[in-house]
Amino acid sequence: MEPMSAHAATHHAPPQGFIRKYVFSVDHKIIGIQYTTLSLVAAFIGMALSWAMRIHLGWPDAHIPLLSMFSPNGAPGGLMTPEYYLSLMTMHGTIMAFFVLTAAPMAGFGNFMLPIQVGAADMAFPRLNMASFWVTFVGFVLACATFFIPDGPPLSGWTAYAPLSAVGTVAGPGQGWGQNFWGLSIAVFCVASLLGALNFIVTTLDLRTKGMTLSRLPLSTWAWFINAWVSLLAFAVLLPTCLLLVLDRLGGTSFFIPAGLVINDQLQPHSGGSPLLFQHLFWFFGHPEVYIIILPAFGIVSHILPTFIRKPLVGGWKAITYAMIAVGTLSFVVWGHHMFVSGMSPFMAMVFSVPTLFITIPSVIAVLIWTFSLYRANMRFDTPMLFSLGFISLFISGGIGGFFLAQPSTDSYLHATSFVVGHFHFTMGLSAIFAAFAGFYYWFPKMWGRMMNETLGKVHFWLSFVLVYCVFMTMHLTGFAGAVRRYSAFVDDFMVPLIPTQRFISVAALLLGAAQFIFLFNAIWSRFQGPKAPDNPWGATTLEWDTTSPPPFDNFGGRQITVYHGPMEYDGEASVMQTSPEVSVAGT
Amino acid sequence: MSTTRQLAMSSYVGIGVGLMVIVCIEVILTYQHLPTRTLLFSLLCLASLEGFVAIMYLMQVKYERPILFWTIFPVTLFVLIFLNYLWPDAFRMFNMRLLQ
Amino acid sequence: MLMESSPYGIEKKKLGMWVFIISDACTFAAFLFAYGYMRVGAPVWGTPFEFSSILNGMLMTAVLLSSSLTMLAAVRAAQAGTKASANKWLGVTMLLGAIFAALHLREWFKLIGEGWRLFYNPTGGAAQFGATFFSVTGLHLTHVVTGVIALGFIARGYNQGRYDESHVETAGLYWHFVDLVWMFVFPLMYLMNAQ
Amino acid sequence: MAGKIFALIVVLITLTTAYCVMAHVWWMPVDISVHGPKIDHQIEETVLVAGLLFIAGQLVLAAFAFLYGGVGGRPKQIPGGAKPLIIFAFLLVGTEILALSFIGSKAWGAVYFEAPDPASMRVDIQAGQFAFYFRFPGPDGKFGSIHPDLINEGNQNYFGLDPDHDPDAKDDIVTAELAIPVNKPILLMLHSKDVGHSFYVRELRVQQDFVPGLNIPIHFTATQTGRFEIVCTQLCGLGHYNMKAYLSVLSQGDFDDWLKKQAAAQ
Repeated sequence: MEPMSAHAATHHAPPQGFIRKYVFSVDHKIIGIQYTTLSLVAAFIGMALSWAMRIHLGWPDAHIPLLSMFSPNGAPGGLMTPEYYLSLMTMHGTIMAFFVLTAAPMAGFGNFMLPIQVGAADMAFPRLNMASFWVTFVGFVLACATFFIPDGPPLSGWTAYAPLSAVGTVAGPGQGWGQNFWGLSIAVFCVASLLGALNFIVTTLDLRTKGMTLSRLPLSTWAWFINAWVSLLAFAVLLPTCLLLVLDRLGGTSFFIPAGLVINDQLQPHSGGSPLLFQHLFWFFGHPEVYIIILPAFGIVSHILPTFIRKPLVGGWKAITYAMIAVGTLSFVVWGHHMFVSGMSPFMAMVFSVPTLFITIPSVIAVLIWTFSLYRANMRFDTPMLFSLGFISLFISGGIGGFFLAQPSTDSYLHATSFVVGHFHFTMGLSAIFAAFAGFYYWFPKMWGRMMNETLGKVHFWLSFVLVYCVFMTMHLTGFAGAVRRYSAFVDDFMVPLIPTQRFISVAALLLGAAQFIFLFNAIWSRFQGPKAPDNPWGATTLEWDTTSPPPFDNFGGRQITVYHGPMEYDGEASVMQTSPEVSVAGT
Repeated sequence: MSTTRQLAMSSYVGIGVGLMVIVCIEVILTYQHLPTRTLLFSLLCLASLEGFVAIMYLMQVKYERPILFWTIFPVTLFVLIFLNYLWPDAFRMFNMRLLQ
Repeated sequence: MLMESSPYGIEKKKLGMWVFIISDACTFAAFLFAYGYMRVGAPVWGTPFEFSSILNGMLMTAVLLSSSLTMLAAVRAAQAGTKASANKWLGVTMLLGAIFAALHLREWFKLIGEGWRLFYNPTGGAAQFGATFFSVTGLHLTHVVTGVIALGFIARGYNQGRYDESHVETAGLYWHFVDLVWMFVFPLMYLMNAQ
Repeated sequence: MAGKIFALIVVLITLTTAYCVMAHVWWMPVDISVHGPKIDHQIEETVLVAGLLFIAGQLVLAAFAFLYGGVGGRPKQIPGGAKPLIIFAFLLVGTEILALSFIGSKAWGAVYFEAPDPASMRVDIQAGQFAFYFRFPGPDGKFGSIHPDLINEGNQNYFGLDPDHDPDAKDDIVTAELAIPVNKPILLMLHSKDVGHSFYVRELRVQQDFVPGLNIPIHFTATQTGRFEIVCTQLCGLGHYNMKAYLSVLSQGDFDDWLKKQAAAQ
């Protein structure tokens, strides 16, 4: 048999010229950096949107100066209109869920680290990898373009429930070309994610170096691998959903639009479709999507923890990996818990509720493993470790909310309240962001060859951690009082008394956003002025630390890599590289 | 990874003819005026049989390492099974229509 | 840096194609489930296909099946190293694919001529028929056309020596998959809608 | 040091949150429905179960961060390894889950699995951008059929009724406020005129989406008189935040008077 995998290692030479090297690069490391940068830009755009929303929610009469320049129609004189609020909310969700949380932990760090961690010179299909990034980029440009078309971005939320999203401009401004752009952007993003997932799967299976058995894979690689399967199947269903939505909008079909709709006194020319079909197809993707976001976070934290507690995780690689596989599998059978009150068959609510509660078990196992691995550890509190601890705390808090939302009876009170907003921001939003920060601080020396500033990193952590709780725990609590989400102003009698609390959330959210500029400054400053990073600054054991910072073009400078150990060979100060033939110190 | 344990080309032609025969059976069944459910069920069974033959012989999974089959088959089946969760609401759409 | 042959034992292009096929199968499945959902929920559906259309469908099936066989022949020829023969069979496969597309378009134009649209049913039944039929078969047709074009590129590269028999084999997998999907589309979209 | 600060912050957050939940700083309004106590009970049960997990999880995390920061010497694993943790997760969480599902299914069933009382009063409710309209069948007890092509906000034919040709529609009473008699089973039929909306009355513990194209039934019995807000909780467009109506729960006598007044105003 011809050693086909040799192709990946040899079929491209180091590229020459700026364009080939840094723009249309096939090098997985450059692509990883491109993804990370795209996500960072997207994250700050998404954050700016949330700032505008929070200012409006706290002080509905406030004039936001920049906004009027940005959108003369949506915010005349800086005073946000209700429809523009919804547009900003939609784009905040879309940008954050797709272009930040799906892209950064998986495509960003995964692209850079996965081939190195398995000992390969590049991804299995480098050109496909480049295509994934640039297709994602096109998707991002399409999403951002909605801000600049006359009617502004769509206003039907990141879930784009039909028929609001399907009937066209009659349902409100932004439902015209804004929604078309949205549909195309997400369809394009699906294609990019599918190609990326394909690449991850094949690389992990086929390109492992000698001795790199599945049991020796770093846990981050395991997470990306499991996650690639989940995204492969989930995005494969979102793609047709987007296509059918676009067909309904542009082709005149009625997949999601029933007969006899009257909007603005105009009878709509559709018949026979079902809004519930859209919800089913969307959430068939949508629920795995939240695990697509959180699984890489699991992996990154499980990868980082052993380095800083100086011992293996309890249960070795098996316990946490099986937990991740269980979470990934169960994620496909629980989507109906988003639809308990949607008019879905009430019997199906029970069918979806039980696995939703059961998915808690592998999640609890994962949390127990992380927590009890800290027992009698020699913890070092570098910034990556702090963010990992923050992740565990946030994930516990978020997971607890899941108990309420997994049961149809309790969900029927809390559904569509700010409890849900707090819940998903904890579990998939901030948990994933904290893990991504942990990964960023951890891998920054490897990716850019310089150390980040620890003091600034710690300040960033303390501020973020406290403020995140101020914002989203408060949202949980107001949810109990029935504060409805997705309102651009609070005019209901029972919502008015909550306005001071909303202002508190707004202030905390603004400060939380401001704290992120410490991070941005730290990253940019360290990129150019930080002290040069050694090859292995954290005393870690996996392959990415067994090469220069940053790694050479072919990752290991032509060295033949052979792996002898699992990734968690730590015993206090002692640790053994995966490539070192020395005896194991951790007895794994 | 090509293997030498493949059938002769004439056997593949036989498989092709066999598949075509199944298609003919499907068409004949269609004109038996069976109840819709029975027809759908039999057509799906026959199509699955065809699909299985195509995967095993035309796509040569039979001659690959078994790990390939066990990588692709369960995940696909998993999605196909759980998409069936949406049928109760399809019937709901039929039974609870606003405009009769 | 040379590596050991893959520990997994499935060549990466082949594995990549299989992974793609899985995701594409799910995409088709979602379309077909949407069709089923529309159909179950519709008060009346209506079954517009006359026997001539079914015959046309059978002919298309025969053409696509034969193209699968010629694709197999091309792969075997490539594996045996007989370039000319491989090229010949690739050419025949592309031709059959084109014939399939032509037959399919004939069916489409016939329906469009009778007044069927994505949103309109000239017989007064559910308008969903046009929507589901054109979208599902349209997706399949897109795959066929893409396949024919891709085979062209593969054949050219193979001739120029840029590609080897493994590329031909990978392209073959895709082509068989298109055939496989048709085995479900034909009974569900044509036979279930026969008069 | 960092570990100790972390532990302190986590403990503070945990205690503050626990206080806010237990002291009901923000809490559900008093329930006014027959099925509501079951849902309240379920929420309280979940607060207990999930709350204990929350407090235990955060405190253990805090304790470990406090105790094991930078201690010298060789680290050790917990005795027994992962097995006890996994068994613990399966047993404890599994039991909790089964208990919650079992009790919870009863609370859910009380709303959705039980058939409505045959003596229920039927009210039709239509949601549209951005208002709710309610319809009572009038003396004949029958609703006129809906003709979407006749729906017109301008001439106030919100439901698309055709009273000239449809005798059932003649005496239908259409209102902008929902009034119901206290202690009488109500069967609401929900339908939407345009996009998705939702019917949410906090005090009733009822939340149900309107699905365009479908008629969704929901039934309940109110046990206290008063005036409550009905709000839309499914994103329906730019006026979503302002889409609301009032639910008046009246004594039977007051309700009859109200309905007469409404009928006279038609």
